[in-house]
Amino acid sequence: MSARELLDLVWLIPALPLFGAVVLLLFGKRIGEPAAGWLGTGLMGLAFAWSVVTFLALRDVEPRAHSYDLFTWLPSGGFEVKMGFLADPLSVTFILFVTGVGALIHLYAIGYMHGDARFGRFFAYMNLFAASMLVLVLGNNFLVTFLGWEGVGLCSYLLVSFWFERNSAAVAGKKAFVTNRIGDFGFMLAMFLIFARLGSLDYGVMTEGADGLANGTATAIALLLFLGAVGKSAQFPLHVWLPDAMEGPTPVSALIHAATMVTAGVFLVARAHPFFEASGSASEVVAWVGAGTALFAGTIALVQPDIKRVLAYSTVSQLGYMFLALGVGAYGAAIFLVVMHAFFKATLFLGAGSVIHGNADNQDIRTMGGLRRYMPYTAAAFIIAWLAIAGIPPFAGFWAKDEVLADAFFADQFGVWAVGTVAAALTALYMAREVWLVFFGNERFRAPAGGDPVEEHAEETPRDSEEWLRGPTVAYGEPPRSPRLTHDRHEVPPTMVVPVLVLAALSVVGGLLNLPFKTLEHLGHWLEPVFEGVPEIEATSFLSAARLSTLSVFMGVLGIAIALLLYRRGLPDPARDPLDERLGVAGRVFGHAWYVDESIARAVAGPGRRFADWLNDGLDHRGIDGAVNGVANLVRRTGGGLRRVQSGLVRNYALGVVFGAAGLLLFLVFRAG
Amino acid sequence: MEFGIFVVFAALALAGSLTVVLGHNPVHCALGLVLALVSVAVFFLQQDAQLLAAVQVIVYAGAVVVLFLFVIMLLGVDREETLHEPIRYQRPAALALGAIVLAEVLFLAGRTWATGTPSARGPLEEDAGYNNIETVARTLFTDFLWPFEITAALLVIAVVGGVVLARRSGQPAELVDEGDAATGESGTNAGSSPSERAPAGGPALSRMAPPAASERDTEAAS
Amino acid sequence: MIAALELTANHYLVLAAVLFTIGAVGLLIRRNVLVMFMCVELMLNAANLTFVTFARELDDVGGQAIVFFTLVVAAAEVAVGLAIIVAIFRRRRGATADDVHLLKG
Amino acid sequence: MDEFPLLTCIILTPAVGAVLVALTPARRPELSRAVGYAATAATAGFAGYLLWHFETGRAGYQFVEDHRWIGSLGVRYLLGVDGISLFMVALTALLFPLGLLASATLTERVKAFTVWMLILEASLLGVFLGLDLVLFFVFFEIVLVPMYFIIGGWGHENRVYAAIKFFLFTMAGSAFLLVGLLTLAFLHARAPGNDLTFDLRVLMEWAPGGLSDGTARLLFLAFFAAFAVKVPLFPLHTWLPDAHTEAPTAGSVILAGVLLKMGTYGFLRFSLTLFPEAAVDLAPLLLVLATIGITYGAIVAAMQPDLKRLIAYSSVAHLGFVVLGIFALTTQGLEGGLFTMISHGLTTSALFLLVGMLYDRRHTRQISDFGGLWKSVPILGGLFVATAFASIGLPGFSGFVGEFLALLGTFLVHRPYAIVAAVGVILAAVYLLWAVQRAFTGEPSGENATLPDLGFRELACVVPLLGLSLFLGIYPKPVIDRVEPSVKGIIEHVEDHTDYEEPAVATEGEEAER
Repeated sequence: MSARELLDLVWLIPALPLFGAVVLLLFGKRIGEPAAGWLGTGLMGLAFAWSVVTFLALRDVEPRAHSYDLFTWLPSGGFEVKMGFLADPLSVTFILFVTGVGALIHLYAIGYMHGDARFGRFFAYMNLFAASMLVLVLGNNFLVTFLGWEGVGLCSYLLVSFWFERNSAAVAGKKAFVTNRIGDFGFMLAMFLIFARLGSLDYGVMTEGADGLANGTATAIALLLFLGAVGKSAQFPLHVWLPDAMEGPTPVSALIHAATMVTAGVFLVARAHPFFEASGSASEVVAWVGAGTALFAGTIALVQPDIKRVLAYSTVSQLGYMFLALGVGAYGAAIFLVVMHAFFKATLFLGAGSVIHGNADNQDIRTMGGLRRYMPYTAAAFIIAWLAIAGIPPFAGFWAKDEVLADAFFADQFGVWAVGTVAAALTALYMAREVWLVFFGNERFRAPAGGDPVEEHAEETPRDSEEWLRGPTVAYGEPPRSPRLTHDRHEVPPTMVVPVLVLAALSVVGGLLNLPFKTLEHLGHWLEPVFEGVPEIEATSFLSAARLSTLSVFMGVLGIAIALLLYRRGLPDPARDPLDERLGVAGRVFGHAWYVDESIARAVAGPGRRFADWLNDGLDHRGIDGAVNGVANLVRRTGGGLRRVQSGLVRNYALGVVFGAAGLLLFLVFRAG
Repeated sequence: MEFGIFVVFAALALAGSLTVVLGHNPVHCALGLVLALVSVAVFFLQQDAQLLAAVQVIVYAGAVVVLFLFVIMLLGVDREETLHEPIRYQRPAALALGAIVLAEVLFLAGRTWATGTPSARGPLEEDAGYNNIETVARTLFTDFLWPFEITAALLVIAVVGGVVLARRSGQPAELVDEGDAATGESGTNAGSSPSERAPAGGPALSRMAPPAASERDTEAAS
Repeated sequence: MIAALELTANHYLVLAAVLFTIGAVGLLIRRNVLVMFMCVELMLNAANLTFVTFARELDDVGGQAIVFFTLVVAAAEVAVGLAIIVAIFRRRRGATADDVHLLKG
Repeated sequence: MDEFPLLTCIILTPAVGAVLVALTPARRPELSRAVGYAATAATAGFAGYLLWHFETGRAGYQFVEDHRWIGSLGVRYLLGVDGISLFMVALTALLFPLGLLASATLTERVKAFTVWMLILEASLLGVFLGLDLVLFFVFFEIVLVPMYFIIGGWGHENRVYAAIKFFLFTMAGSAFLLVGLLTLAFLHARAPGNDLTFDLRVLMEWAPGGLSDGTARLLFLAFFAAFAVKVPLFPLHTWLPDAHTEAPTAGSVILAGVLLKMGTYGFLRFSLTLFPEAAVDLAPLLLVLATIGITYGAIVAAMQPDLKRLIAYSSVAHLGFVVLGIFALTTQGLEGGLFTMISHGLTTSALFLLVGMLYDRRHTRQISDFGGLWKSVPILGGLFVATAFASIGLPGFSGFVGEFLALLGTFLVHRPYAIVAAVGVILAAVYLLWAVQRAFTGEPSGENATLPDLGFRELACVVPLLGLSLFLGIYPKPVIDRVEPSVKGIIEHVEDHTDYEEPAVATEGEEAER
């Protein structure tokens, strides 16, 4: 089997999880609890293995891109789209970490979803998601990517509203899908424009034809694609769905809303970089939206009480960094950050999942504290990932974020670089706050001082109890929820701890992939052929690069220091958060996510609904239907009126006859006259 | 001389017709009608239509008017009648329309809009031995044979109709007094019979058409 | 001078028109059914007169033949009309044209 | 063509079936139902045979049957099928057996119901196969009668009003159609050297040249009136929600699945071919109405309390895409329109079947009465959500292929309309998912908790439709290949007779500034 033949089987990678999804969807119940989980995880493992094989095959193939068409999908006149897959460095990088992290999260989910009524169906959706993501990444033209794009949107809907008994989960699922759909609207228009101008949606055609396009067209295409990316990667203003998507089970948050789906936007912009290069101004927009979102999300995360909400806004913020990198043209750095982010954010989410699982489904960090004594391994993994995301060397986060900021600086985008640096400090601050409140400080989950001890309870809240139905997510401004007291917190079973530890390890060693020294930039060289049209960003000198690194480390340490200062002993009173008080009004604004979500909701509910009501009731019911019934009544009334002419009096009729005769003669008079 | 006769009989015809229209007593009307008919017969004579004059006098003046008188006497309506007119707009409208029609006809008569081409029926005036009856008879039994036979059938029908209508129906037809007993003279319309509801369309359709309001006869005064 | 006036067809036509109008007006004015009948007869006669005048004017015997037919029709009409009137009168005393309005819309 | 009168067979089988059912004793409904199944199955068999023997590459009419019908008026019994009508016939033949299967729970007057359904099938097939204007018009009118009785006889509370409204709306429209086609035929007959004929092929060649612009436009509007009511296009659509809500399940399935396509089929078959000049001039009007239909239909659908009315308004939106595609006059546009006609037939019929099954269980259609159905009846819930996504136009289902091509086709020629219409993609997700959220998620309470899930019969109705939609979503090539020659034929016909040129697709690389 030569390398080329191996690469022809690249379609196997999405096919494996797809097969798993179909099997689990149809026979999930019968396969039963752990088996369904192992089947799902196994198939993901196989997909990962095949990805590695593809990676190795691609390494010794020149040029490093291999496209394979399965069949003709849409043959319509001049418009020809094939269901084809493209294995090139960019897509292989993505499939590696998607299947890798995905397999680990599947393994974790076996433990997490223990005892769920729809266990089999959960893994069916997870596998379907993986398949869609792989199709998205491996597609060799925009339409196949779009197929995967909507597929992940569907799975995100299904998985977020997985526990659909809970109304908030159902609403969150719908919101996620609709917001993504707004992004897809942009993606579709971009595809139309591409076809109208280039005659085909293939990536190959794009790379050659892109620079031939007029600047205006290239900018339009780029911005429309970016609109799609903003919808999918939850950038401002379409970020509203991600925090609500935390309603889904934690493995879903980890896989979809941290590691894979949200990075689809980054992939799309990276894949369509020729358009962005051709337009120039579009990249400006990308950079500034990225930086803006990074800062914006960072501020909101500062005061969130819910363990998963903090991580959600942190994801939005980190994605902002990736778009910042793409905007300044540092595509390699962006991909590097994507991979590193997948590692440490998955660790954080899975860690949070373990905390919730072992903490009787309570997600309110204000009533936790000192859990490191009860969950040592989870605590260790969480702390490692925290240091990584805060950008403390030698962890992976430092190398990735530092490179992004350095590239921004050396690409003379100082404004964006400044915003990024400030955001880095915020990241360190809110992550440190979360770690300290959860794992260190006073144990606030004990019986409140002086209160009667909360009675003994079963391990977790039963699935459809009223309290469970209210949903665990704690919004900003809610009073702290004290968990039901169980016997002391305990470590989660090994199937959950092992993936977390593996991911934590990856967060440590991940940096080796792309150290900023010439010979050690493996990922950069690996992605070279994909982005060869892009000008290389060179550091002016080693000294300036070193100075930048120390500055970013300093920002990280500064954030951590502030957090330590505020939360060294945990929270004396769970209801009062010192950081929130110091921020005062700003704290409330941050807490309500700058009122973006609420104002949209009010707009849609208020005038939006009234307009729809008017359309339905006013125009449709009364207007058009009224007109139709009006015609019917008109006919009836005129009929009634005419009826009276038949008065029954013979002499009236005679009069009518003579009148007619007179008229006739009159006509003859005029005619003869 | 010719013209003198015309003037005299024209005046008589007009007088007759006016008595028909304005006579209080139906008998006077009948007599007025006779006068009119006879004067028209004279005009027929003046215009060489001797057969028609004769037929006119015999059939019309003789049979028809006599029949009228007979019916008047039979029904005992030979009493004086007041020419009261209940319907407000009837009389003025009638007069107006009459005037208009007359004016139009006279105006049109002035124009020779009639085609004026002699029809192909055959000349009225042949040679000296002209005999009106013979000519009319010949056309009747040649060109107009088919209509002639139809009129025969018409007359038969009329006779049968007359007999059937006048026959006393099986059960004695009691005098049905619709509504109040007010006689025609009082002028108010006889009590209006309640106009029955618009017949409801088949049951399946009944709820379809919004229920036809049973309209009271708006004119009925009482 | 009376003789001097030439007797032309128009005289007859004018007279027929006047007679016809009087008949029509009578039909509209009178409420007694019988008198209305007579007015109809009058109108028919006016028409006959016109026919005869044109028969002589256009030298065409057809006119007279038609008069013959109108006569027949008039006769038939009177017969049936009077029968109806008798039937109505048998039902109701002294009905005028206005009382008979059962056939109302 | 070969001598075996296949098309006549296709039309006659249901008609004969109707007669046979009429003969079955009323006391034994299962017998009439059995004969009904047999007749529809036979028709489906013939349709399958037709599909199998349809030559893919040929543009012209196939299996043509041409006999004299009314000699004096030059009306011929002329049947023919081509790419455009092929899949409409197939769809009809598919939906009727499923419709009858779905109305197995019907109890009163089964015999009459089956008779009407079979007559409806025969007349519908006639509409799609008739190539003689008068023959088409006759079938076009006959369709009304059975549909009226089906809605009026077996519908729900307000059925009589809905049936009358449906009947009058369509009748008013078709009155113009009759006048239009007669004027056309007589104008053609008056032209020197022509004789009186209603043969579409002859008129198609003569009309574009023979008619003056003004007359062509008037005739186009006459045809437009009848077809616009049927589509339904924006202002003339108010009969649809009533007819759908009050019709029995099988009635709604056929009404949505096939009857709505008569309008768009009419546009394609008659309006574009007979009056190309007027079609090009009035295209903006149609595009505006279609775009309004898409957005207006979607917004109003969101506001419907009744699930069936919601799906009815969604049909207005979907058909808006079809008209958008057709009057974009590009290959992609027409093919997108045609494909949406087929896919809408599949997905919306499935939705109506599911709502019918819900009605059989809960005897209500109000969304507020439902809740948590996904938990109490997982199979029905799962299928409904899947069909909802197919209807929204999720890639992988047939809905996406149709809508994408239609929008693409419109984008090439009339960019603003495509952009506004593309918003429909978002609105579709909004109203359907909102309905799913209100009806299917949450905790099932009261009656919703204890509902029996789908039986085998019910599954047999819905799964084939959804399966076909999925198959056509992944592999639409066979359908598009059969449709393409006819579509190209129409566009060339329009291009020959007008100064309209389909924009050549930009070849790779160079900037195709139109």
